[in-house]
Amino acid sequence: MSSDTLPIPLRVSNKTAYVWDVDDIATIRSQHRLCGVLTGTLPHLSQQNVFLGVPLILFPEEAALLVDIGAAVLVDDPAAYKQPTVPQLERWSAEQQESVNTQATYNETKVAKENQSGRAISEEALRKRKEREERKRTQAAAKAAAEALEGGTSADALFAPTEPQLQTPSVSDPTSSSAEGSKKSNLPYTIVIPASSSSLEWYDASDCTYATIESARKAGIWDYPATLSERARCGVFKDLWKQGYFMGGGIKFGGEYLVYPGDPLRYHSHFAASVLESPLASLHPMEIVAHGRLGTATKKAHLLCGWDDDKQEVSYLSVEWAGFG
Amino acid sequence: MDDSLEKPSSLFPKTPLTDEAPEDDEQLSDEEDGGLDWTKLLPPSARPIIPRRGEKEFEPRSGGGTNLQLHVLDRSRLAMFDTLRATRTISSKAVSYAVWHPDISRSHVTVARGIHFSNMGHSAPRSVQGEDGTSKMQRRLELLPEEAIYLIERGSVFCWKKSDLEFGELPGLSDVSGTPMTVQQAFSEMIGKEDLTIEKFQVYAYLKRLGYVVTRTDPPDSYYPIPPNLSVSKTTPIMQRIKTLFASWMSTLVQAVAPAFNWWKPVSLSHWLHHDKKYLSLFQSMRFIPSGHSTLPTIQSNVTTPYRIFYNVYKPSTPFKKSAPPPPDFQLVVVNARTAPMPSLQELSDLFDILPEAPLPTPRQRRPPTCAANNAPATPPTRETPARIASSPLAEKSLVRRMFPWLFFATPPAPPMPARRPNPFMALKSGKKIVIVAAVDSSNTSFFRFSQGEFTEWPMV
Amino acid sequence: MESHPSFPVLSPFIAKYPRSSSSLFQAYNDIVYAQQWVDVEVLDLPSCSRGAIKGKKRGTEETLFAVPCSLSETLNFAWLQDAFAQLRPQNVTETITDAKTTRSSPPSLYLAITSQDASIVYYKLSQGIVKPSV
Amino acid sequence: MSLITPNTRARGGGGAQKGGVRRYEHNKIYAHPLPLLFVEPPPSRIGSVLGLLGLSLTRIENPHCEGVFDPTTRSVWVTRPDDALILWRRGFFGKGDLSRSEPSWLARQTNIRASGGKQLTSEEVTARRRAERRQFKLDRAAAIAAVAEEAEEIFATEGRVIAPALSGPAIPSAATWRPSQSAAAAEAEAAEDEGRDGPLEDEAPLVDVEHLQLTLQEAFFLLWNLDCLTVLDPQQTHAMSLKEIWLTFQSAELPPTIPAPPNPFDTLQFDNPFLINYAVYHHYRSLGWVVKSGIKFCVDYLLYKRGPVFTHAELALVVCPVYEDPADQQSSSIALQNATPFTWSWLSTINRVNSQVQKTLILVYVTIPARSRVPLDVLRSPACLGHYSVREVIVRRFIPARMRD
Repeated sequence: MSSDTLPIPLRVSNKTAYVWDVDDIATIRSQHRLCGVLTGTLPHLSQQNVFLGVPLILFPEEAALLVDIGAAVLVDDPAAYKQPTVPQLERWSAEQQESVNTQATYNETKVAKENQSGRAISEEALRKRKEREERKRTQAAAKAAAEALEGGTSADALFAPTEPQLQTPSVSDPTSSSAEGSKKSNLPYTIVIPASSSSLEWYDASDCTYATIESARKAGIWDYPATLSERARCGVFKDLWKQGYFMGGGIKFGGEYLVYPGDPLRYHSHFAASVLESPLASLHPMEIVAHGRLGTATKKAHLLCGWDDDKQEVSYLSVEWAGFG
Repeated sequence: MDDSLEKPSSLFPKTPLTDEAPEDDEQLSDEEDGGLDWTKLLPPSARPIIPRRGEKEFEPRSGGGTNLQLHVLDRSRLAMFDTLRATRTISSKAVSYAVWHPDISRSHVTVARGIHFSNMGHSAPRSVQGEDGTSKMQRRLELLPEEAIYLIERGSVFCWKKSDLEFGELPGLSDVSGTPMTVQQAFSEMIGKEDLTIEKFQVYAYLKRLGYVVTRTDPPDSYYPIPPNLSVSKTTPIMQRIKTLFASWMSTLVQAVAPAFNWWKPVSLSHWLHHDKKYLSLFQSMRFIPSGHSTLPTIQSNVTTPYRIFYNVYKPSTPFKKSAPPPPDFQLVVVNARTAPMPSLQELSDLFDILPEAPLPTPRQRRPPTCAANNAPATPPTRETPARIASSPLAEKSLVRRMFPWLFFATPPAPPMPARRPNPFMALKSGKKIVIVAAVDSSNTSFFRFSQGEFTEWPMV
Repeated sequence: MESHPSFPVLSPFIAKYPRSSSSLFQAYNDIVYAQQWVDVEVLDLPSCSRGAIKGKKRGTEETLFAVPCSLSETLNFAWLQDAFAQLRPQNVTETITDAKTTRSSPPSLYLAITSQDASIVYYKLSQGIVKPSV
Repeated sequence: MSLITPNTRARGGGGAQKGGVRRYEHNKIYAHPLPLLFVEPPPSRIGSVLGLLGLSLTRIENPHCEGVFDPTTRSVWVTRPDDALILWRRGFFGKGDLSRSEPSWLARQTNIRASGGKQLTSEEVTARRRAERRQFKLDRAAAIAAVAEEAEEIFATEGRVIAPALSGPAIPSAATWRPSQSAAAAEAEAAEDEGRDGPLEDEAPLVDVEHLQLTLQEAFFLLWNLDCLTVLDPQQTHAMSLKEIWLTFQSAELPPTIPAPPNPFDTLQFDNPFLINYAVYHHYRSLGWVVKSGIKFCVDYLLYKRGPVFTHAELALVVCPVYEDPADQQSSSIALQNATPFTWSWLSTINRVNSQVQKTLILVYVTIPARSRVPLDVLRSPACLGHYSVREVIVRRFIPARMRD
C-alpha cells in the first residue's frame, strides 16, 4: 500500500459499491485482503451460478473500510457518464471499425489460406453483395423484431401474425453497416460488449468522486454506517481485518461474517462471527446452543463479537460445544 | 504431478462446463463463499493438478503461509483474475441490439436474435414519428430493466442509450442509435428503475442462469402479459356462502348445546359407549384447541411490508408461451436481508391468501389401487378441487367443530380415501400453500420456502 | 426438593437467588451425579445473581467452571464477561477487589443451559478469539 | 428401579434380525400411547350382544400416578419408580433428571459397579462414540499434517507442487478409520475402570437420586385430560386441587412478585408462557404426537411419531407467540421469546442445525387473545384455552438448482 498508488475508485450506484476493473479487484483482494462478492454472469459460462464474474460487489463494511484507510474513493457512477460529444463518438466508432477491419483482414487471410483455389472477389462484387445484405438485414431486423413481439394483441395490424421461430439468420448489424467501403467480407466478426466504463472517453468522474464517507454522505450517494448496529458491524469487521483475518458473508452460518485465517480461496473459515451491538444487547441462551451446535458440524467455532460504541472497542468470546452433557 | 508453472490464459476450455456446471447447490451454498477452485476453469494445457473441490487447508502456517501455500494461493488467485478478465464477445451474426429509454424504463429491442426472446421482453405500442412527420402507433419489443441487464451482462445484447444527438449526418455513425453502453452503465442506470433493486436483479439473474423463466407478478404496464386469473384462489363465492351458512347454523346449534362442555373436565369418556373406549376416540375428544390457518384471528397489523410477490418463476421444463403465460411453478418474494426480518405471521397469511393451493405431494412409488371401494375420483386427489374441500369433513372443519369435536361423534370423521392417503409426513412437510422468499444479504442469497402446515388434517392417531 | 441430597449444599444459593435456583439445581446435580466431576464446590457470582460450579473431571487436574442459566433467561455480553471476571481459581468467594482484571480469570467456562424438562446442554465459552479444536 | 431398555440407536449393534426383535419388544413394552388402559373383558355372549347395541364392557384402567410440584425447578417430580415407569412407557411423559430420556442413572451406576457390565446405557454408548470420534479427528489431522509436510519438502527441493490433500490413501476417512488400536478407546476404558474402582473403595450403598421430571405442560395434560396424575403440594401435605394447580402453574412461570399480590388472580395474563406452551403441547398431543424438548437442536419441541425409542424425530417445532393486539405486547411485563420475527441469520441457523439432522423446521404460531377482545376473567379457568389458536408454517430451504424439473 505505497502512497504512490492511486486510490481505487468504487463505483457507487443505488448505495451499492461496485468494482468493475479486474486490476482493482486484484488489488483489493491481494493487497487489502478483502473479497467482496462476485455477482455478474461470466461470459461464456453463463448457465451456472458456481463461478461468477464482474462486477464485484463489496459489503458496505468493506467499502467503508477501504475509504477509511484511504485506499479507495467513492464515485457517483451515474453522474460520471457525460453526454458524449460528436468527436468522441466518432473516435469510438472508428475504434470499433478498426477492430472489425482487423478481424476481417485476419479472417480473409485465413479463408484465403483454406480456400486453396484462391478465387478472388472483386471489390465491386463485394460492394454489391454488401448492399444486398444491407437490404436483407433491414428487412430481417424488422421481421425479427416483429416476431419477438410475439402475438401482441393484434389490434395493431402493422405486422403479420407472429411465428414461433425467432432465430432469424441475419448477416449484418448496425455497427457493421457503417463499414462503408471497407475491405470486409461477410464473415462474422466479433463484437465486444465492454464491462467497465473506465475506457469510455466520456466517462469522467472527476467532479463526482468522494474521498471520505462524510463527503459521500453529503452528496447523497452513500450512508453506511448510519446506525448503531451498522457502526458495530463496521467496528467488528475492521478489528478482525486488522488482525489479519479474511471475512465473508455469514448469514447462512448464523452470523454476520465467516472469519477465515487466510484467503478463502485456500482456507476454511474458523469462525462464524455474530456482532452484538452493545454490551447490554440481549443474548438468549438458545443462541449459544444454536451457534455451538452449528459449529460442531461444520468444524467452526462461533465468535461472539461484543461492540462497545462508547469505547469503540470489540471484545470476543469463542463458543464451542463442551464435548459432554 | 508436475506443475508446469504455465501462466494461465484467459481462454476458456471447450470443456462442457457451460452445460454441466457443478451445480450441486446444496453443497454449494453450504460451501463458503469464495471457496471455489478457479484453476478448474483453466484450459487443460494450463491445468496443473487440480485439487478436489473444497480441498482447502485449515490455516496458513504462521507468517502468512509456507512457500508452497503462498505459491498455491497465487496460482488460485491468478486463475481467478484471468477468468474475470475474459471479455464479453459475441459474433456479429448472433448479437441483438437494444436502445435504453430511461424516460420509460424500457429497452427497445431493435434487432432480436437468439432464443432468449421466446420468453423475455414484451410488446408495447409506442407512438413513432413516420417519415412524413405524422405519428402513429407501432408495436415494438421492449425489455424490462432486469431483462436488459441480464442480456447485456451475459453478452447477448449490445445496448445503446437513447440520445438526442443528431448522428444521422455524420459519416460512420449512420446507424448508431444513441450512445453505446457498458455493462457497468446498465447496472448503474437500470437498477432502481421500475421497482428493480440490486437484490431483485441478483435473484433474477441467478434463476435465469439456471434456465428458469422469470416474469413479473404485478404487470409493470398494461401491455405486460400475465397468467390468467392468478390471484383467484380462496373459495368460490358459492362455496363461501355455503360455508358461512353452515358455520352460522352450527354456531346456533352449538350455543344450545355448548354449556355441556365443561372446561374443568374437558374429556369425559362414557363408561358404556363402545366407540369411546378406544385411543382414537380419546385423542379425538382432546382436539379442542382452535387450530389451522383458517382460524387466524384478525391481527392488528402495521405499516408497509416488503413482502409482496415480485416474480413468477417457471421451471425450464414448463411449456411457456410469452403472450399467454401459464400459471407459474413458484412465486417469489425478494427482500433485502439486512433491512427486512423474516415475514411475520400476518405477512405470511397475506401472501398465502393470494396463493393457489399446491397439489398434495404424490407418493414416491406406490400407485393408487386401480379400483377403490368407495367412489373416489380416478385422478389423484388434488386440493384444488373445491368439491373435495366441501365434501371432506376433515378439510372443512369449522372453528366450532375444532372446539367441540365431541358433537360430531355421530359421524366419525373417517379419513377420506384411506387407500390414497399419501405418506402423512410428506404432506406435513410439504404444506398447502407455498411461497418462496429470497433473502439477499449483500449478494448472499438464501432461498426459503414457507408453506402452510396442516397438522390438524394429518393426525398421527 | 428439601429431601434431595444436594439441597443442603445448594440451599443458601437457592434462597439468595430464587430466579436462578432452578438452573443451578439442575446443573449441580448433573455435574455431580451424571458427569461425576470431583472436588465440586459452589461459588457465588453476585454480579450474575447466581451460584456457579467449580470442579474437575475425574482423573484430570484442570479446574473447570460451569455457570448455569436457564433457557428462558435473557443474557448479554457484559453478563458473560462479568462471569469470567468473577471466577477465579483461588478462593473466589472472598471479596473481589479488582474484578475487571482478567488476569486471574479462567480462559474458559462452561455455560450450563437448562430447560424445564431437566434437559441440560453445555457450551464452552473462551475469552478472546480461540480457533476451533481440530 | 431398572428402567433400562436396549438402546435402538446404539450404532454397530446387531443386524436386521436383532433390530426386528428389538422392534417387537418395543411394540410390546410401549404398546399404549397414553397412561390410561382399555381392558377388554374376556369374550362373552353378553359382551357381543352389548357390542351390537354400541355398548361395551371394556374397563378403563387409570394408573393414578403421583407427583410433587417443585416450585424451584418449575416442574413436577415423580419419585415412585412404578409411576415413573408407567408414565415413560405409556406415552413417553417426563424425563429422568440425570438421564437423556428415561431415568437410568441407577442402572448406569450399577452397571459401572458390576465390572464388565456388558450392556451399555445410551449415555455410555454416546460417551464411547464421542471418544472415538475425537481420536479419529486427531489421527486425521496428524496424517494431513504429515502429507502437507512432505509436499512442502518436495516443493522446496524439487519445485514440484503437490496440492495439499485432505484425503487420500495416507489419510484416514470416517469410513475406514477403526478405533481398535486407538489410544482414545484405551483412555476411555481407563476412565471407566477408574469409575468402577472409585465407588467400590468407599463401599457406599447406591441410593437412587434420580426422579422422573414432568414439565408443567406434561403434568397438566395428564391430570386435566386424563385424570391419571395426582400432584402434591411442595410440602407434600395435600393433593392440590385442579383449580389450585391451574393458578399455581400459571404463577410459577411468572417472575415472582414481592410482596405477593393479595389476590392471585391479579397476576394472570394472556401471554403467560405456561398457557402458550400448553396450547402447543396439548394441540400436538391430541393429534397423537409424542412431544419432547428440543433444546439440543435449538428448538422448543421435537415431534415423534410413536416415541423416541421407535424413530428419530423428523419435525422440530419453534413456538412463535403472536399478539393479536400489538399494544398488549408493548404493555406486557413479559419479554416473550420469539414474539417478533427472526432475523434471516437466526432462521438460517436453526434451519441449518435441524436440516443437518434431517429434521424439518416448523414454526408454530400461537395467537395470544387481545385483552380488548377477551376479558381477563377467562384466565381463571382452562376455558381461556379456547381463545388461543395454533397454526404451523413449514420452513425449508429452497434449492433452485434442484427444482428445475
